[in-house]
Amino acid sequence: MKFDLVWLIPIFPLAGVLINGLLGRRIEQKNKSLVHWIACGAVGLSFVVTLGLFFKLLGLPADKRLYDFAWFPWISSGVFHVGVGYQIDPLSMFMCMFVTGVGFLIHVYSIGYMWHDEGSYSRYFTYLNLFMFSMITLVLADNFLLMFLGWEGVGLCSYLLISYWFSDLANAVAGKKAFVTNRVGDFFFAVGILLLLVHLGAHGIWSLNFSVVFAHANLLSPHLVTIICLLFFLGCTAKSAQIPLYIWLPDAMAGPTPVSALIHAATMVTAGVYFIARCNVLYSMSPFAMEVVATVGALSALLAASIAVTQNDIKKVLAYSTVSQLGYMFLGLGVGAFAAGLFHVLTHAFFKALLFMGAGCVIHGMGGEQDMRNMGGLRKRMPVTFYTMMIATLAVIGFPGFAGFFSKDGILWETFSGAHGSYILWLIAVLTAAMTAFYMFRLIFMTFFNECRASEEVQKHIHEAPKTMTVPLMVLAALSIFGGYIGVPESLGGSNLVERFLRPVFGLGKDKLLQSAGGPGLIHRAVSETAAHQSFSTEIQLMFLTAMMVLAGIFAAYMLYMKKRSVPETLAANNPSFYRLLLNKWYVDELYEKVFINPLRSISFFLWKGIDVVVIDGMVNSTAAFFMKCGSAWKASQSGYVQRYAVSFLVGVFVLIAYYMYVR
Amino acid sequence: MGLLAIIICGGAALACALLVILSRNTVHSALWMVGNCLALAVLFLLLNSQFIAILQVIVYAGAIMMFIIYAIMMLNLREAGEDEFRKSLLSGRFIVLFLFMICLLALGLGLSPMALKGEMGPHSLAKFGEVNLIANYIFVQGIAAFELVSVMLTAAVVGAVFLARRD
Amino acid sequence: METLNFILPPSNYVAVMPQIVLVATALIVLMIGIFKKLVNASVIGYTALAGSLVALTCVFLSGQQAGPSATFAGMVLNDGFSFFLTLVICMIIVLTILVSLNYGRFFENIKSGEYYALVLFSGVGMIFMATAGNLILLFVALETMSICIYALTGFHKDQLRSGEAALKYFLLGAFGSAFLLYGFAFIYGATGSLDIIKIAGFIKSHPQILHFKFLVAGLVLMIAGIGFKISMVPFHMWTPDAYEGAPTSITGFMATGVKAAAFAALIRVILVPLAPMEHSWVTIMWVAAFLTMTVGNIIALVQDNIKRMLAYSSIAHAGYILLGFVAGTGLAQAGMLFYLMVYAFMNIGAFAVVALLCKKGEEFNSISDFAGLGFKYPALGLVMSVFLFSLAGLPPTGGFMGKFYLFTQALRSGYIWLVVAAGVNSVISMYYYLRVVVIMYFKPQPAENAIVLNSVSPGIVIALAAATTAVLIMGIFPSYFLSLAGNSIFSLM
Amino acid sequence: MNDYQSVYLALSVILFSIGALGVILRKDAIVVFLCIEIMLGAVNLAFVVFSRANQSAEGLFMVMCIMAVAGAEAAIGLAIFVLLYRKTGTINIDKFNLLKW
Repeated sequence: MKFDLVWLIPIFPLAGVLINGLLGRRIEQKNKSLVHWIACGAVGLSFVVTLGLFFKLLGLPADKRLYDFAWFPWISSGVFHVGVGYQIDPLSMFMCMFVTGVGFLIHVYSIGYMWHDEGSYSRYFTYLNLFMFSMITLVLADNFLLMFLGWEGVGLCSYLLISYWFSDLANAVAGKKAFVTNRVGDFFFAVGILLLLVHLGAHGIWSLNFSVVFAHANLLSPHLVTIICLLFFLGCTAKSAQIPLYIWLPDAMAGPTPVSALIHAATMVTAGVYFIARCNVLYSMSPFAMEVVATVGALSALLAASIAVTQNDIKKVLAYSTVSQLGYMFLGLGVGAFAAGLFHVLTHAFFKALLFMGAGCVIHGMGGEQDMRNMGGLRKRMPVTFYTMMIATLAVIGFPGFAGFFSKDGILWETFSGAHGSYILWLIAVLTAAMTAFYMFRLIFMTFFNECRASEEVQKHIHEAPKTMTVPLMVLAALSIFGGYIGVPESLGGSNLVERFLRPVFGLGKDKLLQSAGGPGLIHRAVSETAAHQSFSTEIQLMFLTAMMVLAGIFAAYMLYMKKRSVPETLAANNPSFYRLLLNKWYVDELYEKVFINPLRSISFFLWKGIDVVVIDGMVNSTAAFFMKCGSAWKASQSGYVQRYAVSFLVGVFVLIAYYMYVR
Repeated sequence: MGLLAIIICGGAALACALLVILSRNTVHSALWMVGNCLALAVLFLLLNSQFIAILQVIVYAGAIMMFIIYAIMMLNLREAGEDEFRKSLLSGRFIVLFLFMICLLALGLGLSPMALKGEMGPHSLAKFGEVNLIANYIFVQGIAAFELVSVMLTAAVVGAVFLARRD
Repeated sequence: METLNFILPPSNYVAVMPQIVLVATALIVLMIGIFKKLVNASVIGYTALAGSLVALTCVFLSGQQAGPSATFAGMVLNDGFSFFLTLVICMIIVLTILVSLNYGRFFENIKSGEYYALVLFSGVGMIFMATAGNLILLFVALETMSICIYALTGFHKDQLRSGEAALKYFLLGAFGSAFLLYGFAFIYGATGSLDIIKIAGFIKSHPQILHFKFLVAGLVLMIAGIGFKISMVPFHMWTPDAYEGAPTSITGFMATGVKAAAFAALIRVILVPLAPMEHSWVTIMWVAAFLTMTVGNIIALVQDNIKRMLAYSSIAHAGYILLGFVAGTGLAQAGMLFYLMVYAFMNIGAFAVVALLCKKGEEFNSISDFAGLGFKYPALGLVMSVFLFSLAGLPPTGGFMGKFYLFTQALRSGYIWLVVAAGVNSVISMYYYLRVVVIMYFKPQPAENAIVLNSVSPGIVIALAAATTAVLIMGIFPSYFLSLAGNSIFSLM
Repeated sequence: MNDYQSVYLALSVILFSIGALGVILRKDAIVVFLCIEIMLGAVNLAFVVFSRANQSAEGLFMVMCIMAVAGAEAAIGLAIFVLLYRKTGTINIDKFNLLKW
């Protein structure tokens, strides 16, 4: 398989979009199952192609793993050219692998989940395929602009899918919230791209290609790089739900559960992580920006975990957990552990998708119930769901031996020992790990153990999900266990394949890779390779400490939600203000409402009633009226008499000739 | 002598042209037009272009004008109501405009000196306008245009037959 | 008397293959028309379609030839510019025939052999106009095209409007070509040749000729004559009447093919031999561009007849294209060709949609009749919206990119106020284009006013799909087409 | 050599202008068409004059083409007039005023 076939990867989902989008309604009437065959088949083919290219990439020596496939020119305006092109390197293939793989599983799962839904089946799969197309474009693009197209595309699909059941007002509002929040971030992101273009253009580099930009990054002043990095990061906080723009993600759970699994857990929200990893050259030049990334990541992790502790909606808990885990990834990026952060992206995709899909099975089985206080005892009724979710939970809390353990450990260790790390951040991360264990087991205990608290009516209907839903669960469960073993750290006798695979893309490795591909050398102040492995024993001790914290978290959850189930209520009753603070998510939404939204709303109300209606509309309307009058008057010149037309012709000729003969 | 001939023939052409637009009867207009064609033919002869002069008489005066007169007869258009015509003549704004324009053009163009001569003149003045020269041009250099003229005439016939056909 | 012996000039018949094919097809179609009683009527249309497709294929095949060259003793130029325009014109012919195949159900006349033969003959004229290297051929080609179009305009013999349109177009067209000829005569008098390349050489070697009155008068009269065909203000008056009266399939043909050929002739004549006279014609073009787009847009604002509205809008588009002459950069001239191509697709598409609909078995033309169409025929509404968006110059359509290139280049050349005027004009035009979209989607369809579309043939579906795709592709991936246009302009120099 | 070319050209210009004047004054379509023919005649005169001055046959060939075109235009034009006359009984061009504004 040749690398030039990379265009096939995005083309399949696009074909799916076109077929289902244009003819979907007819196909659905004729044969409903054809719709999902097309959609799943498209993503499946993409996955197969990705797999082929991935193994071809593996077959190459590490310093030759860079291929830029320039497909066709897209925009050219003078010296500025942007093409549609795809870049194949370890990072993009790494992302593409799990995006298409997990995406395929979730497509399959969607068949079972959406089959009985009243909405338009083809519309759902069209959006889902469009999302896959955008996401693949995002990760494979070889320039900022094409990536931004994918970036906007995934945002659009997210919006469309959150408000998929748009007849319900709350869903529409949630979609709007996600859209507006993302717009805020995208604005800064776009400003960042423009700054980059303008300032590189000042040096004669009119290009937005990743390799060209990074090779010439040394031309930019350090302050400018910091500003650009921070603007990019602000964009990433919106897409990847970090402080301060995380508020849309929990509300985004209004969409169908497979959507939450695919977009709001496994793939789209990791776009920010991917982007910062892609721009590691720029970030390496700005230690301050790195610190900001790390701090924001750690704080988001802690904040989201603390909120998750009190939530009762099963999907909200998972949503906050996602925010928290994304915080870990940013923490990893911020301390310079790009590979570890991306490894966590991978494992997180497996177990978080699994958790959401499990939750989807539960919700499906309970007839749409999402409140955990009305669940319980589902262990017997839904064994597959229970066991797979249990595995995912152990993975997410970083239980030794499961996928999350290895990836989380990588981040924690780098935070502790890395050049940019600090003990405070490490402490926050470990505390968050304990809280994660607590709230995840709280979820498990409340959902699957004890007696069932649902009404009689609902209880009768509880059933295990169909095969199309459970098979993906099992696949992902296996991945949640074994997926971690590709990145076993060296301190535990592994060889950390992930880090080794990705190393060419990061830091100094990037330099060599570009040179071997014929590009110019990078001249940037790259961070030195992460600090030499001080001592494996320290790492193992820290691992042990973390594991202990996790166990403590599990134990606390066991005590509070299995043994003494009255305690949580008394706790809540004794500390009402604190409990309410957590339950209401630290009042962040309300704060935003007061500080940003209300003033903006009153300003815009004024602009609307005061400026727009009176001044602008008045101007526009009178201008329009003026031109209409002109038109009506002018129309009369078209009198219908052919000789008047001839006169007009003659006058034109006469004026021109007289001007040129006698005036000039 | 030459100038006198030019003035006589040119005056005849101009007079015929004016009479074309001034006569009330359409048939008269057409006949004055024939006169104009003949006067032009004499002018062509004075310019040593015998072949063109012959064509002018045969094709223009002979064929096209007869065709037009035939059409006038067929449509039975002797007397068109020309009241507005008189009125607009009296109002005179067009006349004023046009006399002005004619003066300007005649002064500006007609009486301005000729250009530098073209450098393609091995032929003597006497041979200019002979059928040899023209035929050579038509069938050697102008073959593409000549062929396209045939296409154009075919198209014109097809279109005219379709439009005028009674069905 | 010496005997005549002609040595035919070396002629590259491959270069004129599309024209030969079109003429042959026209003659075959005429023959079939004679035996109308014996064969199915649709055979005529499909023969014409097949012939035009063969011609299109010939264009593609001959397009690979290397380097610009002249054949037929310099009468026919075979360069990138000819290739580009021949391609565009052949596509216009194919689309027109596809539209006509369906439009024939309104009017029996359209099904006749004469109709298709005239369309093909005028196509031959258009192609020769775009490829002519000699003003004689240019004039004969222009007349071939015009005479066919005069007849086609009057093709609805049972409608007085059609005849009236033909009368007006014919009288003004003949009047205009007299001026064009006078212009040619003066250019001939000034430079001693009618061959474009020789004229260019003469002007280059005798720069003092540039201020010579004959040449200036020739330039002005010639711009007036060709400006008549591209409906440049103030030579535009025939446009709305002729467009409205003509059969809708022909209106699309006139609006695109005639304009493309006339612009090709203007570009060839202005930019090759008369480029040194830039200081003279830029002023004309400046004023003409401004007037043309303003007059077209403002009068289009108050139209209720869709064909008439599109006619005025086509005047306005000619104004936008004229900006390319004003800007004068190579990219701007490429932008003109790019715009011509987009314009061909979007305009013929819009007219095809109009030709497709009927009301109580009759053609209708009122914009208000479009009410509710967007929901009754979603695909048709979508397609029409794409064309209208493109005409209005909204992204991501080709119309936007065309305007973008022309406006930015004019700006770069320093014509700020002209570009401001063009921008204001675009905003005005948005109003009347989007009004149609609004009516299609936001006005309910009145019960008694049932617009229907019946007997949709696969041909028209292909035509509409192709035009829509082309408009969108040219909007999203403009570089390929721009570089094609740029190469063709480059080969002209 | 330069025998009275200015006179010929002035004649041609005046003839052309008279033709144009007729086009915008006369209401009878056939006379309007005749006036267009007068204009073409003036153009022919100019071409012959220039052709002789330039000593080239190009202009003469152009004149022939113009004659052919005049013939073709006459055919189409008269067909249109006949068509309209059958419908309305007149070819006064001011009577054809359906299409306007």
